[in-house]
Amino acid sequence: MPKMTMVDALNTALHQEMEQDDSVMVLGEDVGVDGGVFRVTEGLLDAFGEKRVIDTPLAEAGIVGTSIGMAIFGLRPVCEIQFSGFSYLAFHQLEAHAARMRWRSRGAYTVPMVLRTPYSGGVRALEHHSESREAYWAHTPGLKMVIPSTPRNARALLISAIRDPDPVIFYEPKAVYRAFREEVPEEEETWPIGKAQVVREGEHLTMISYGAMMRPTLEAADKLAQEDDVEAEVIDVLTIAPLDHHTFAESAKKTGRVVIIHEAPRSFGPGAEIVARLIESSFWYLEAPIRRVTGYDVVIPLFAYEKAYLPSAGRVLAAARETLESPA
Amino acid sequence: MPKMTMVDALNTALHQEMEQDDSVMVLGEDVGVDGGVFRVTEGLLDAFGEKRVIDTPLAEAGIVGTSIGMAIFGLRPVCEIQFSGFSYLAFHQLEAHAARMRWRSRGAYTVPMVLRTPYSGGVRALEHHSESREAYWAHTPGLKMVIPSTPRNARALLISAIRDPDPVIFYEPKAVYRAFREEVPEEEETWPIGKAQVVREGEHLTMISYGAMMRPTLEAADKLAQEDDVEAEVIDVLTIAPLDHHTFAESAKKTGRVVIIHEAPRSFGPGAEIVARLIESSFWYLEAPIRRVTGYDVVIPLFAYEKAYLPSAGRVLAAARETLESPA
Amino acid sequence: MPREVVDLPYQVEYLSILDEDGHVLDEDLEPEIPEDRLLRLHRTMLLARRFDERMLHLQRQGRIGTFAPVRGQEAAQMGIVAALRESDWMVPSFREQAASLWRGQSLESFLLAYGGFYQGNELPGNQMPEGSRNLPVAVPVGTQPLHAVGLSYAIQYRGQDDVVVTFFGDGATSEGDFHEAMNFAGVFQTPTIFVCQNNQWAISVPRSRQTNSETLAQKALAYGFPGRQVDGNDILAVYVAAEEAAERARSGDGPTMIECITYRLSMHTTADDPSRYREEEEVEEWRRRDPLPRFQAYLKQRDMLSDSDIEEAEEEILGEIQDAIDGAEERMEELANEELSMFDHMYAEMPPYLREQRDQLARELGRKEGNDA
Amino acid sequence: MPREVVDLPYQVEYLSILDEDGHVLDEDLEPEIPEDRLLRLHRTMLLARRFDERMLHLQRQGRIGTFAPVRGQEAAQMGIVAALRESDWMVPSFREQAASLWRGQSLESFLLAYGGFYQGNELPGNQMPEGSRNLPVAVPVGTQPLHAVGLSYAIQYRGQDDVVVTFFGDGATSEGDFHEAMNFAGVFQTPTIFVCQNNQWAISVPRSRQTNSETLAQKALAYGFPGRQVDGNDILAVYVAAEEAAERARSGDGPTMIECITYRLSMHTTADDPSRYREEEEVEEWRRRDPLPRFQAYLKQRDMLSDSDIEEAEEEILGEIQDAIDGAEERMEELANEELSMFDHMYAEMPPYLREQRDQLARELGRKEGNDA
Ligand SMILES: Cc1ncc(C[n+]2csc(CCOP(=O)(O)OP(=O)(O)O)c2C)c(N)n1
Ligand SMILES: Cc1ncc(C[n+]2csc(CCOP(=O)(O)OP(=O)(O)O)c2C)c(N)n1
Ligand SMILES: [Mg+2]
Ligand SMILES: [Mg+2]
Repeated sequence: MPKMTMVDALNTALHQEMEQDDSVMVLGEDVGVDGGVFRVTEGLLDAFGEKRVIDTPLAEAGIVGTSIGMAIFGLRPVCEIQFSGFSYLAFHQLEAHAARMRWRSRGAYTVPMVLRTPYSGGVRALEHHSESREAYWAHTPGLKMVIPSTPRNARALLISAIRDPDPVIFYEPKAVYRAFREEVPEEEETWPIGKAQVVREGEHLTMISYGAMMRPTLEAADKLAQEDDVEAEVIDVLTIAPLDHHTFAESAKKTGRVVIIHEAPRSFGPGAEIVARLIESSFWYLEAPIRRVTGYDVVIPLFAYEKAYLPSAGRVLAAARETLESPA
Repeated sequence: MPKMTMVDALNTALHQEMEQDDSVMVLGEDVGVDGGVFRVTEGLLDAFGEKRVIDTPLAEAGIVGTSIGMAIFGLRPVCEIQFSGFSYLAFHQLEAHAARMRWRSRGAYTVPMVLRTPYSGGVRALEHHSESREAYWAHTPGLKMVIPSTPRNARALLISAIRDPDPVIFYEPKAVYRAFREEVPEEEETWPIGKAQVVREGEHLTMISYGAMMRPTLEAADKLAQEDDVEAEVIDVLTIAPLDHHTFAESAKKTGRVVIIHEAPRSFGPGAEIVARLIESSFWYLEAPIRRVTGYDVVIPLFAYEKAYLPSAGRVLAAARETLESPA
Repeated sequence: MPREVVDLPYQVEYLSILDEDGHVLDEDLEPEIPEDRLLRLHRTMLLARRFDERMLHLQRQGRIGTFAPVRGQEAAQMGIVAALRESDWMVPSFREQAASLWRGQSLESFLLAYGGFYQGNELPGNQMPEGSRNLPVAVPVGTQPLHAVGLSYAIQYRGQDDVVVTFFGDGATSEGDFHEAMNFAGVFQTPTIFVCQNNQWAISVPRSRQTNSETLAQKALAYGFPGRQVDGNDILAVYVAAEEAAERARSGDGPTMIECITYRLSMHTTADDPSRYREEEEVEEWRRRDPLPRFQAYLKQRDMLSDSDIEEAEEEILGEIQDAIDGAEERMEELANEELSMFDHMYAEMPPYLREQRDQLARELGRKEGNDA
Repeated sequence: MPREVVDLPYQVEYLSILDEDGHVLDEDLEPEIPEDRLLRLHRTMLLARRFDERMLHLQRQGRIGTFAPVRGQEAAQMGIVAALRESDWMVPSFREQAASLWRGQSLESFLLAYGGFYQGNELPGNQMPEGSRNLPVAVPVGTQPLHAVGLSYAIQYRGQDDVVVTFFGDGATSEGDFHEAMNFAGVFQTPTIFVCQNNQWAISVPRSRQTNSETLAQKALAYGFPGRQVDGNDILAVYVAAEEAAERARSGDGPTMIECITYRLSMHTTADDPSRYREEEEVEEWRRRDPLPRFQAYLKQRDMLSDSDIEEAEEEILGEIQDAIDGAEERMEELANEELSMFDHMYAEMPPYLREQRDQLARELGRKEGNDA
């Protein structure tokens, strides 16, 4: 079992899917000759040629709109937006067309495309390179929204996304890209879109997170076990939309206490929807208010203060302890 | 006190502010000669000339980006996007620049602009003409997001928005535009942005809504009083961001039961944030799960089925009764 | 060298074949279209005209909702699609009723869609029959040409020789997406035909205030491919321009932009009142260039059509339209209670939370269809 | 008439004044710039060059973060701003260090900003001093020209005669916002100068694959205003082109687009490795056209500058840069704990919920500044 970074794992998934299915196309800015600014598409041009691995002009709506046309034809475009902070230039193409073509044509035309884009802070980047605004897409009926957290689930989810018959926005946590390696089995794996994963079992507290925030979350869970004798159940959301609220509910009903962690701004963020679903499903089981540990409602600062902005294991731990202290 | 429709009231506010302040400009598609497709800008061209009332080319990013430049200069542009469903073509200008210019320049350059746009369903319109996606803007740090519900508060809020030193997205419920008349005092009124309004007092239940949904909400509240002997407190949110959660909390602590009503899609919608804030502020006071009565998570249907999509007084009533039935 | 003029190999050509009375201006340019095809074109043009008029009545009576009349632009649309194959793709905006009728869309499907039923997009023979190559209406102005570029890229990738035509208005040329589509097409030399229906108005904004360029056709020069103007009320000229563009595209020579100079004789949509922004004289002037009588005059000169043929066709068409209306209204009644269909076609498979919402609506509607429709 | 060529009054001119060795090609074109201004231009160009080199070292040492080197484009930027007034506005993208230094931005402000401190945008003498007319860096490619259009519309509305210059790259011309900005400027005849720094590359994508048009300048023709090319490594030619455009703009004749033909001699940003996509020979060829030695040769020919002058200036500049670095690093240390400032400047007044979040962060940081900073 080779140990891979998330970049390697994503690259492997692309190679494999392009190999198996000649309708899979890759397009975007600098994805060809340069192999993508994070090298996720490295080697694809050599392997599959410039008809399938397309360096496009610098135009995000152009990339997405062209992908929509290709997908309607029956291809499976996997387009890259260089940073999620630039995906809003294509917002209307996603909202008005990718998300609606199946609906509008009553199933006659479909848009099986994937939009890959790096999100998340913590890599000392320039303005617009560190945002987490997955809630925009999650609030858009017709789109699916996926965020992996490790090399292994990144590969599995990207394969599932490419094979999915509907448009999938695929956020890649760039802080995880090369942060660590994980064993990824040789044989193909997929992970169902729409399914969360319980990655740590526990009975005292439920922690719900995803993407780059899984690391501080798991770190906090370990600390709780070591220092507080508390076993936290940790859920990796994986698919932001459609949200797997049954898995959340099951856990919340068991533990009665929930903390949600994400780096997106708090207000109107993904955490709010998770709270609302839990209230709908599990209100009578809750023993403490659900807490959100999130980015603040400000523009994520340039890198000098990024650490203070991003939820840390310490912040998660503090929120977990407060939640545990609430009277039962 | 003249009785006005919301269109009249908005038109009055624009006339008045343009009269008083020659830095107020109006621009957009068909806002000049045609007076706007809903006639909200009627008469402005004649009164203030084509330098200040500008029929622009058909380009939403162009309208918003130009407004940003004008605002940086020190003008107060009030731009119109013909339907909110087309505002996403300018999403990046709003997210990347309008919302951030003050922050980026550390206060040196500011963007005191208003983006007016009709939203809401219920007027037998074509596709893309009936959306409610206020959550997109509410989740964007740096923007303010306002939705009036009656002629009187529309005039007051539009004046406040124009004078506000920050960018304000101003959604106009087109279903209310000409639906009824209300007395609007001759003298100028403003309403603070960031403040919700308790429009009906009550002690048994809190109903939180805004925009076009205030009417079915108030209708349901009346029915509750008449048929169930229940006094519902009704809160008109008015400003979606920044959200006035203190007003919600005060009411929830009193009633212990809350229903939230909006026509936006449910998942990741404004209701979720209101739930989350209430859980943070008022968890221990709640006697029933908070319920959301919302649009479904689908593309709002063409008009034949729009009525089934939009929350009705009946749906609100049913949710209110369920909430009241929960064991105390 | 100090100050020199850069050599640019461009010019914009204007093409017309019929004069306002339907006389051929230059016989060398007259396309060879078989008589039966010419007559079919006439028949469809007449149908489009009468259907437009009838829809306007229905709208005024509240029997359907808003739509965008096509009156005056029939030749500009039909000349294009008449020059294409069935296997070519069409990517329309929202005013292409004439082109769509030629490409096989049924009258009923229009009536249902403008009646507020998305099922209008489901009927057999409508804009999206099995294997259809007509995309549905795109309301957001200027956003659909990119889909045409993606489709045509895919066609080329698959080694096919179909082409893709996309329609948009003069106003649409101001949108950023138009620019990005033109640029992608130029860079990738896709088999795309960009057809601008320059009908002189974008709601209340006249062509002259939409952009400062002399022609819209010259915009193609910014992307390194040919742009041309054509008299859009002259179906023969439009046909010839489309044929030439299609040939270029099929033989791998890339995209073309065609600016059809035409006029919207009716209102923008049924929600619009053009008297607020344009003079009746202007409309009157363009009425004299109406593409329908012009085409009829041409066919008469060629002895292909007589007044009595026209009368006969008119009568037939009125019947056809009435049947369609009757059918559509019956269908609308049948469909009136199918609200639950709003959950269909959001995704290939309905996710659990949508199923839950659907069940909720079903309960509310007091119906039984909750679980496995 | 049948087939005719539409008369379009356009051509694209290419302008150059200095040859690669700094000789004047045509003395009639040589601009009259006072000697002290020429020498100030040289001094700033040298400063920009050395500062760029030094920032690269700092970045490699991890003392600052990512930035986009300007090397090779100094003349293309400075020739433009040198022809403007102080009261004119500049709307830059993210590579305009040379232009910004000329317009008064301090070295420290760059170091702070690229050091991850937004306070870099607050220092006196930086890009945003009181009454400054330089907008901050715009990272999203092609989105800022619209702000230039809005500013210039406002200038005209207020009856002022300032102009607005906006800088962007060859890649930026592909974005829809570029198109919308050009179109608005053409329609409203705003006093805007669109300066395309065509440095041949947009990260790894060469100019030839960015668009299929022969020149970028010709894109202006699509909007009905003049576009011209200029040798962007020839500061005199750039100056003359900017002067002419500014004159047009000030006298109410509307916008101009200037395409500066130049070259990015360094990497795209410090995160980029250009050896992945371009040949060293190409870079070598352009090094021979380096704008700095060329300008120096010109000044020497005019006996305004000697080798020892240059040496002296070099030495002075190194000291100046070192002082700036020392100052900036000290400032960064001072600022290191001012995280709470992230809540400032989001709105004119901090809304209650932000104040609550700020208090929360303050508690977490264990500091006292919670309530009324
Ligand atoms: C992106 C977008 N903005 C605004 C509108 C509202 N709108 C519908 S049609 C139209 C004018 C279109 O003009 P043109 O492109 O010339 O087409 P025409 O209506 O003349 O056929 C406008 C502004 C829209 N549908 N989409
Ligand atoms: C909207 C947007 N898309 C993508 C990027 C990432 N990016 C930064 S610079 C750049 C290339 C810009 O090329 P060009 O316009 O030629 O300017 P240059 O870098 O050559 O100065 C890209 C793709 C961005 N900053 N903004
Ligand atoms: Mg038009
Ligand atoms: Mg470049």
